[in-house]
Parts: sequence; structure tokens; C-alpha cells
Amino acid sequence: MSVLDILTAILVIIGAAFFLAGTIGLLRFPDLHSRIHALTKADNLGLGFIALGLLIQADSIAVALKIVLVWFLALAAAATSGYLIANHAMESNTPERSDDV
Amino acid sequence: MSIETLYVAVAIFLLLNVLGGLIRILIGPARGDRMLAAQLFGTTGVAIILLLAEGLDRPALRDIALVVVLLAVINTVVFVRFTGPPEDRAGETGP
Amino acid sequence: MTFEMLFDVILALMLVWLCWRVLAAPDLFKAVVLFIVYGLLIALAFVRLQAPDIGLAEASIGAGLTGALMLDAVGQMTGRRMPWQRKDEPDRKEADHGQS
Amino acid sequence: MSLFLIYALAAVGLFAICLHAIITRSHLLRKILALNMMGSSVFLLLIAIAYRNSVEETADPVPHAMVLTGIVVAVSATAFALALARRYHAETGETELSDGDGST
Repeated sequence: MSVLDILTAILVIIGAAFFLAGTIGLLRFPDLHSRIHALTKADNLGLGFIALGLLIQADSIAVALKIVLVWFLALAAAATSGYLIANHAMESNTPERSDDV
Repeated sequence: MSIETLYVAVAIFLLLNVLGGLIRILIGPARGDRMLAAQLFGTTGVAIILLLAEGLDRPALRDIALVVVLLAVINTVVFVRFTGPPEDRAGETGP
Repeated sequence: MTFEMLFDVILALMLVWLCWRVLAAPDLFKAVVLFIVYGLLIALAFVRLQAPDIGLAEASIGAGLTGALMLDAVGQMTGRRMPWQRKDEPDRKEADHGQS
Repeated sequence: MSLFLIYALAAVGLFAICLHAIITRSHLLRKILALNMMGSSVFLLLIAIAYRNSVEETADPVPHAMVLTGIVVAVSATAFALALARRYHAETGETELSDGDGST
């Protein structure tokens, strides 16, 4: 394993940890809006770390550009859907919070 | 231990992550919760496909990752536009 | 039994379990969301079986387009409920009140 | 335990579950879901067979072509069935088919 491989391994494991944090947030947070907050940030940060780790290993500039494009599209998709679901939950009568703080 | 083994191991870990997120779909109180968990699986699936493309040395899989991430929004948009709660969407859909 | 086959075994078991949950879930909207996840996972299975073109078609058509069509149909057939029907009711009740 | 065997067993299990559901469930949308997943299981079995017959790291291309056609036909059939079910629901208000004894 070269230095590049070790760097990739570290970045990929950090990304996997962020995905784990996103899943725990999805399962443990009390209401819908905080779950949106957990998912759209933690998951895309995890995907960003994994994409960064794979970017180091890329053979050509085209492969690297494709990985970066995947990440940017994932960011746009998460931002759009997070906003849409939050807006939909606000204008319908879903319970905002189980225990009123 | 080669770096490819690590890729596959992280892919297995992300698959178990999906398995944990399925619980939220099963118990989720509101419809938005279930849709949100499905959105999570889009992102996780993209990460799994990227890792498999590198770990199995198959560069065609990156195109699949592009398609998956492009189509992840469609289901959410359809959900928001067409399957609202009955009291709000009785007539015409959309604001 | 290599290390990569652990991925395949977990994926196959998840597919079967997910299929059972789709067809046994009482709420129809939950079933459709689980169906979207099922489409994504079966695209992963195609990818593992050296068929990336099939995975591409299944991820775009199977998970994306069919899921959107199903969501639309669920929204029309169970979303606009009649006043006598409660929220989050299983889908068996509609036929009883349909003729009244 | 080869890769072919894992996915072939999964495909057979999926087919059995969907066949059971398509007989016992009465709601129309659930029947359509079961039919769609049944088609997916057949595709999975075909692709697994193509993987077993692979020579030199490339799978057999003939089942791939058949499955690619089949996916497109399956989504068309699903869209048509959904349109029929929605029309039936709009006309009669029911979500299940009657027994055919003219009572509806």
C-alpha cells in the first residue's frame, strides 16, 4: 500500500462514518424537520468524502470529472428534495413535534 | 489487505446502513418520513456503486451512479405534487 | 466463499425480505416507497452479475419511472379520501363504502 | 455456493412470494406491484443464468438483450394496468375487482 492508498482508505472510512451518523440521525431524531437536517447534510458530506477518496485513485481527468459531477448532482438533489419535503410537511397537518418544547 | 478489499468492506457496511434505514420506512409516522428515507437510499446507493466501480475495476458503473443520482429527485417531486394529504389537495394540485 | 460474496448474500436476503414487506405492508403508500427501494437494490444485483447495461435500464426505468407512476396512482386512488374514511386506514375498507 | 446460486435462489424466492401475493391480495394496486416484482425476479434469474454461461469475463449477451426488452415492455404494461385501475376506481369507486356475478 502506497501513501496514496492509505490516504484513500482514511477518506473512505471517514465517509462511511458520516453515513453511519446520517442513519443514526434518521432513526433517533424526534421529528421530520430534524431528520431532514440530519440526512441532507451528513449523507452528502459522507458521499463527498468517499468521492474525494476515489478521486485520488482516478486514472484520467475524465474519470475524476465524472466523480465530481456525481457529487455535485447529489448535492443539488438533496437540497431540492429536502426543501420540497419540508415545505410539504409544513403546509400539511403532520405533527410538528411529539413533545412540545 | 489490499485497497480493493476495503472498498468492498465499506460497500457491505453501507448496505447494512440501508438495512438500518429501512426501519424508518417501516415505522415512520408521516408520509414525508418514508419518502425522506427513500431519498437517503439514493445517496447511499450512489456511494455503493462508486465504491464497486473502483473495487471491482468496472468503470461503466460510474454512468449508473450518474443516472441514479439524476433520477433521485423525480420520486420526491411526484410525491410532493400528486400525493398530498386529502384536506389540502382536494381540488387542483399545486399552489 | 470469498469476501465479496458476503455482499451478495446480504443483498439477496434484503431483496427477499423487502419483497415480502412490500406485499404484506398494510399501508399502500409504505408499500410503494419500499418498492422504490427494491428497484434500487435489484439494480445493484444486476450490477454484481456483470450486467451494467441492465442495471442502468432498471435503475432509470424500474426505480425511477415505475415508482413515480405508482406514487401518482396511489395518490389518486387512496389519497383523496371520502369524508367518512379515516386517515391511515388500511386499503380494505374502500370497497365497503364505495356503493353507498 | 457460487454467485449464480445465490441470486438464482433469491429469484425463485421472490417469484414464490409474488405469486402467493397476486393470488391472495385483493387490492388492485397491490396486484400490479406483485406483477411488476414477479417480472423483476424473472429478469434476475435470466441475468444469473447469463452470468453462469459467461466466457472470459463477459456474460452471455442474448439474455441481456431479452431482459432489456422485457424491462421496457414491463414498464409499459405497468403503466397501462395503472391507467385501467385508475379508470375503474374513478368509474365505480372501488379498488377491487368484483367476482363477475354481475352484482356490481
